[in-house]
Amino acid sequence: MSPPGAEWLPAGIAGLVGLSLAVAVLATAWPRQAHRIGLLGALAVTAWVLVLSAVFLNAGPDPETAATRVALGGWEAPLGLMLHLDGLSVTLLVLTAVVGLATSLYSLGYVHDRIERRQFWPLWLWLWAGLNMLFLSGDAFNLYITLEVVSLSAVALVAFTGTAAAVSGAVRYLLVNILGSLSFLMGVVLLFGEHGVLDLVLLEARTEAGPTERMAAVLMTAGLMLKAALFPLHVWLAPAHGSAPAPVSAVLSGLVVTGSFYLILRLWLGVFAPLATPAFGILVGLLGVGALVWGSLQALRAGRLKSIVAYSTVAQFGYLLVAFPLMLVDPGTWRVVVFFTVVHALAKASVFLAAGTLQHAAGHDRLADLGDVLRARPRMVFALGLAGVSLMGLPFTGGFIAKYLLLEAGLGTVLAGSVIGVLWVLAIAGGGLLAAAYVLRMVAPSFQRGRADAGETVSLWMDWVPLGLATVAALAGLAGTLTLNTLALTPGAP
Amino acid sequence: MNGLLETVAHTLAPGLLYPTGGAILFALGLYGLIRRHHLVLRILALNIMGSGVFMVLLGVAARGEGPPDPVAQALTLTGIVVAVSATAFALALVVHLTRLTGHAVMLPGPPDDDAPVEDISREEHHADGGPADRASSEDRPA
Amino acid sequence: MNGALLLAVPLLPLVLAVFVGLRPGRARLNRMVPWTALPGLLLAALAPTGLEATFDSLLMGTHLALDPTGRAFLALTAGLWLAAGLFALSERRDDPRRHRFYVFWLLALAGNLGLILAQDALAFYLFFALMSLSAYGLVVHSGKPEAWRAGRVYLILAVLGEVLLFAGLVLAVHSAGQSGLAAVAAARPDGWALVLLVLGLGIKAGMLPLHFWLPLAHPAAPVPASAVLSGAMIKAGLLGWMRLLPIDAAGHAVLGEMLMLLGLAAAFLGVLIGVVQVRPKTILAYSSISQMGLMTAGIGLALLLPEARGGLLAAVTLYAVHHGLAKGALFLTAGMAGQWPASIPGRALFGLFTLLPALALAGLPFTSGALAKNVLKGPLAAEALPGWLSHTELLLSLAAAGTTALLLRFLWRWRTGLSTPADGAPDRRRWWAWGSLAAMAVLLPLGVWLAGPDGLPVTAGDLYGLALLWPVLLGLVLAGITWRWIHDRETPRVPEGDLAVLAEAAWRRACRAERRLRLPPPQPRRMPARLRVLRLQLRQRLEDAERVLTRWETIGLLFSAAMLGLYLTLLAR
Amino acid sequence: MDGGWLLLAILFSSLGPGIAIFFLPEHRQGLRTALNLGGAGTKLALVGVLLAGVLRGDEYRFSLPLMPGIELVLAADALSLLFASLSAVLWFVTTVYAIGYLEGSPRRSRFFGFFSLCVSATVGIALSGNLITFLIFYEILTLATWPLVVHRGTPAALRAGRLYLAYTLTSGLVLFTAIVWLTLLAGAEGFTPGGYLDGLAETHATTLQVLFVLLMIGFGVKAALVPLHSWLPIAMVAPAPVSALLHAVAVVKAGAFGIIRVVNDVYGAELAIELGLTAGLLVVAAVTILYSSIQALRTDDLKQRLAFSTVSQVSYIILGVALAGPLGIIGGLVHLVHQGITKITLFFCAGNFAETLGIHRISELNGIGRRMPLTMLAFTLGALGMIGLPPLAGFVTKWHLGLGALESGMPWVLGVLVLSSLLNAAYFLPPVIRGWLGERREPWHEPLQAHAGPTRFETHWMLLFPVVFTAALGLLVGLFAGLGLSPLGWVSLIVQRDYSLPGFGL
Repeated sequence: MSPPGAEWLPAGIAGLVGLSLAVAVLATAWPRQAHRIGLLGALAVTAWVLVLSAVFLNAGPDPETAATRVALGGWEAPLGLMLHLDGLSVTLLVLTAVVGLATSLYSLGYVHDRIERRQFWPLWLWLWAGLNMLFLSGDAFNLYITLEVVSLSAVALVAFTGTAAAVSGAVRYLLVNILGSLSFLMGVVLLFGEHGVLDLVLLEARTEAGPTERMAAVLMTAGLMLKAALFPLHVWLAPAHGSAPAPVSAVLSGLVVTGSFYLILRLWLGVFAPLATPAFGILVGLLGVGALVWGSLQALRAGRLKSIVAYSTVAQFGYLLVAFPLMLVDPGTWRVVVFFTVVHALAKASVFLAAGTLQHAAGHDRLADLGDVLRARPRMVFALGLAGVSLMGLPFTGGFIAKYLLLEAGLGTVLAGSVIGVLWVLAIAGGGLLAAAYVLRMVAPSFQRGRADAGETVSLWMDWVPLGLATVAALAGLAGTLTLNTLALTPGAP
Repeated sequence: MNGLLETVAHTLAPGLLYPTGGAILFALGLYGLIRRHHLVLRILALNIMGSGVFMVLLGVAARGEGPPDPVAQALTLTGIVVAVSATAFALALVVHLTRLTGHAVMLPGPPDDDAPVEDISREEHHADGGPADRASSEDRPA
Repeated sequence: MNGALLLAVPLLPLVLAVFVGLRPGRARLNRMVPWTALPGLLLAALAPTGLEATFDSLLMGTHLALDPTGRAFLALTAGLWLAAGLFALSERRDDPRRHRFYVFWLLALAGNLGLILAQDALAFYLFFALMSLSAYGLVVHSGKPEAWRAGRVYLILAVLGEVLLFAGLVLAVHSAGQSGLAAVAAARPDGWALVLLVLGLGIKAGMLPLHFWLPLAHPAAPVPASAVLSGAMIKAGLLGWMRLLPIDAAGHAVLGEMLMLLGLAAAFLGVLIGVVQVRPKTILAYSSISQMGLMTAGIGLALLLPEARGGLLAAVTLYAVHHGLAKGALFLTAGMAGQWPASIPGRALFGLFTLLPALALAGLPFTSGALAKNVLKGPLAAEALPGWLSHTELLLSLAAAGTTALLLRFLWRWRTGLSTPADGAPDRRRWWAWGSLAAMAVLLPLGVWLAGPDGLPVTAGDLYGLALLWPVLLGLVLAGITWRWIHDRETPRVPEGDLAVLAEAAWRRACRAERRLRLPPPQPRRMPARLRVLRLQLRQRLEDAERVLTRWETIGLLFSAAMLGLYLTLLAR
Repeated sequence: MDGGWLLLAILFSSLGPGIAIFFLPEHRQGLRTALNLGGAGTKLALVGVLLAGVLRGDEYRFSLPLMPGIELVLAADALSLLFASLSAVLWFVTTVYAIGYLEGSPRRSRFFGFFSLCVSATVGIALSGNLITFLIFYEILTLATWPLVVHRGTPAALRAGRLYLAYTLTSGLVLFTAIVWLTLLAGAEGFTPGGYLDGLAETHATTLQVLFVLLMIGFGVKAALVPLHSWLPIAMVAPAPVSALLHAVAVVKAGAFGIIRVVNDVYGAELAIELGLTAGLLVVAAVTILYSSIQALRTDDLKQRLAFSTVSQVSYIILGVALAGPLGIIGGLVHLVHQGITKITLFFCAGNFAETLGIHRISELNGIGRRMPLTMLAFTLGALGMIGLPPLAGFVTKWHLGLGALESGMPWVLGVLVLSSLLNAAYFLPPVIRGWLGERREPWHEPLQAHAGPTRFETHWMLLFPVVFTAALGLLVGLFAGLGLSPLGWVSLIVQRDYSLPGFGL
């Protein structure tokens, strides 16, 4: 007997997809009203997601049957497209909603020009809809489609300022993305050829460690690594995120990259789980260490505020890779990884928004000449600092909890007798110091002596949203238990 | 020429022909994407990769006796649609970029972030890596 | 009688010190300064024996009491401070910074009175420290270079004494298990504890070889300050010994012999070095060293002859009182040099007051000195001490002869500085203070003889006795010889503060060595230039590397490499 | 749980105002002052209530689940109250002082915001009931202090800040790792007198030793143990109230308190002795005491000399803890309070000299006693207290440390005490002597008069009151150490209550 509200879940899921698509379509149809539609839509979608997750948590009883699956148009798998809702997707949906809402509010202030508005809102709403579908779809090919939707709208958003740098960044972003999607698609095709089904659950049931699976795993993983800007395939990220308008960078670093990583995680938790070998874990872990070091060093080198933040994304994703070998030892670690991505997304988005405000006020984001504005805008510095603390993984933020759990897992492997575990522990611990170093770079100028000049006036939204989001990121620490318990409601995953 | 192809086709089992061909196309496309500097060529390279994937997919559809698998064909069609739209979008971007910078090559990568974006002349010979740039110079629009 | 009075005695000067400090230059306050010693005197005179009080909340429990020894020392200390204070009032009359002098004066006074009443280690240490450190202010008051030098030496030795005493007390209290002085002494401190206590207190008592602050501090300090320093404060070390050393039925032969040795050595060396000094107050300082040597020897005797310890301790006490008063009077004498009266009777009185304390110290019959020496030698006649100690009595007499010579030397040097005051009017206050102290030279023995305090068998015979005469005569002869022998000159043959000179030389050499090491001062330093250049180069390298990664060739290569690597690792089972 | 709210209230009594102050516009001075003093006062009152409650024997505990199996625990035992009340009292004073000190200087909202944050973190440290909670507040303290260190914004200040972060963050990381490791081994236990690791003693002896070293490194940086002390003297560029906060109320104390907690409430003195950990700690503390005293002798800069003296004085606390006998622990714990009171006095005085007469070097102090008698008197009391002369606070400590050393059978520690007292005298007496007895020829130049105008007292009353207050406090806690409510009395109570273990009879 399912608890009250459970019967509403399927409708809720389908409704969410429908709603987000509808908003996007409407905004595209009436660009004149795009921002109003966008705002209302953002509120509606957020509310919907929150209600949905509440119902889910209330209904989701034991991890085995927690997932709710909806067949679109009544076509069951293998023919039909399945929507798939479980703890993992709920968590990411909520994350998307929070960041999305914040970004929308911020954009109200940031995108003021009428023309820009018409271009921005539809694209952004498409992106959001794509993300929602990505997290909901339980079908390999469908995942490819949603990935494409997300990347195309993201690319468009990157290019939308229209400067040479932006467009060029967008082109590189696009080409890399298509490359990634194609190799992902190739993998999908191979799997389909082997088993004749696309539905992840069915695939998971059928896969065993065969050559084709291995080939598919390699193709899909590599493609997704490219899309998730995992070291050393990260080079497209800095120019794209650096030259995109602030809200877009926020969404890209916060959500889009996370989306790709979500897919990697999803696949390796389910379909490819039997393929994993210790050597594989170590390789990924080493890539992670490389990401941590390289990204941080580049962040310490970069001269522009937004590129620093972009590189810090590269570095932070290193943690996720480092967590892979830990997952092989203690499968439960994957929940920590997801929690980490959530916290990171929140923090990173707020940093980007703050950076956007500063850039808008100063007219540029060259760190060297940013001191005056930083001094005049303590609120932004505070947001930068607060989110930065979360990135460093210091208390009392979500970052700290995530770091704690990661470190716990790492030490667990060491105590379990793995020698290379020491490396993972060192990386997890030391990454915080590097993060501290580049966060300090961003914040320190505001403490230097010198004249303060607020620069361009910015709207109220731009002034307060970053701080608000940063606060959320900081307080996410309190949601640690809740998140982990929600994630526990994921069938199949350990 | 045709004869040769047919002999190849007959010698190779159909089950193996399509995957192999697809893989080859995929690899070729990747190579083109890497080596070519004119953006249009790169987009074409990507399309070649795409058709490689679809070729494999069709091979899957054609596998076994009887009528081909409708699902696979449906997937192929969808995939093509997506690919076409992506290509169109990419081309639009390239056109825009060419309007802005006067040539259809990419600006250099991240490390330019201290340099003003407008003057790409300084970075130009860096663009996508030194000497290769010379190769790309002749396929710029005159 | 309420025990709280005991607390009031040291408290009164403290309170006044605060007021004088906060309201400098209030004539009325200044006039009260000497009289803060009066309660001590009254207490010594009137308080019933066994008066005591315990204050648990003060420090870690404070115990004050008045015992016979304490009574004698209290009387001496309070009286001397009172007289010297009165002297100071007029002597400091036109000193612009006199209130500063008075503050330190009052603090030292409080300490000196308190340590006599203190019956537990903490309180004793507290008042002892208060006295020693405040006395520094008196030593350097004049602000002359020689005063600073003397002050430095004094302070270093005082602080050293403090910490040694502290360590000794900690050890002793730990082994005793409680902090009462009586209990500590009863637990017979030994080993390190004993050494530390002897040294820590010995510095104050001018014990060889830690005596050398005296000949520097006394001449540097203002006259009344030297009077109390030499008369009362150095007795604190003595009192400490009497309270803390294991002077009981068992005795302590080793320590006793050691103290005898040091004491007698001090007695003679003090004379020898003192004789060749030129400045009156320096000569007096050396005389103090030699006299303290005699008292040290007395303590040693008490340790060697346990059964006679009662009499000996009483004798040492008596000697301390006698010496304190006489020496105080002599220092005031040095301060009276500018008061040479014009009138004949005045001059007679002046001469009398000058000679009395001197003769007393020399031990002329019917003076306090005679009584003290006799009482001290009392037990010796009976006892036969082992080894060289059997000649103790003779040695004591010889020391007395030396003292005579030394004092004659003092008077000789002092007389040259005599002058009549500008206005010719005698300074009454100085005369009273001086005279009363000088008079004690004959009044004290009378008092003791009439109302002999308990534990002090005084017979009339102790007041005279020809045994005392020959040392004095010998001293006169010696003085004559030295007169012939010393061709007087303005710089002493042995520099003032003999050992201090060596110590200072050593210190200077150490400082020079330290400077030669050229250790960097602990300052924050900037990152060295080389590192900064290196950092810039690293930045450039990183930039180039990232540019290489950005090439499409690299991307494709890495992409394929990634696929290959993944595949291989997946194969590795 | 009912008592838990009191703990939260104590925490928020400074956190709330602090956050409010951040968003105050610069010119709302009145409101800011009101918030500051209000917060400080409230905290003081609440701590008083808590004190009474704990004396009554009530249980106060607040816990909040952070992660599965990991809780944020606030609890009030006698020891935590010792630290809490110390920081509460001193914070009140420091706030008054800071208001006076920063009068008319820019960016005060930022300053006081972080200032309050610091103190909230400190109180959190005091009240934290397990290692993880401790770590959380400890790191918050690190972050909240940095803006204060660099407040002046000069290149030197920023350099000092960078160094400070480099040291503290690294050590924080070591601490973090160690704590996670310990928690993996022993579970997330709360602090328990006598420690909770006895079970692991024979199985994991080596691991425990390694962990102890890691923990000591973690805390040692803030506690400024040689050779981890370099940041402290350099952090002197900060304004005087901050130095006071760093040295007396918050940072250094947090480190020392952490060491106390680890030795007594995590490992337990007996286990620590058994594993031979206290001996090592003892040696490190002794070296620190002597080395930093010598360094202090070699600087002419007043504040820097004070900084080095802090380094050596804080090690007294650790020395006492490492002696691991009741008397030693009493000495260490009571010095936690005494050093705080004394050192804050000294820093206030140094600040007054700098603010009022622009004097920073000891060689310039000649004759200042006549210009600023009260401040100089306070300085004298503080200096003598540091040397350890009765009846001042420092003496009580030294006396107990000495007895404790003998009690634990380590007489050489007494030698260390003697040496360090000599050194203390050597570097603290000269400024005192110059101040009172030195002669100054040229007239004073008075920056304060320049911007604040003439004052009735020797300096601004908000600068004068705290100095006099803390100096008097330093005198009283020593003089009336015998009282039950004195720090000594309270500490003895703690030791009786918490550490009366077998073989530990008082």
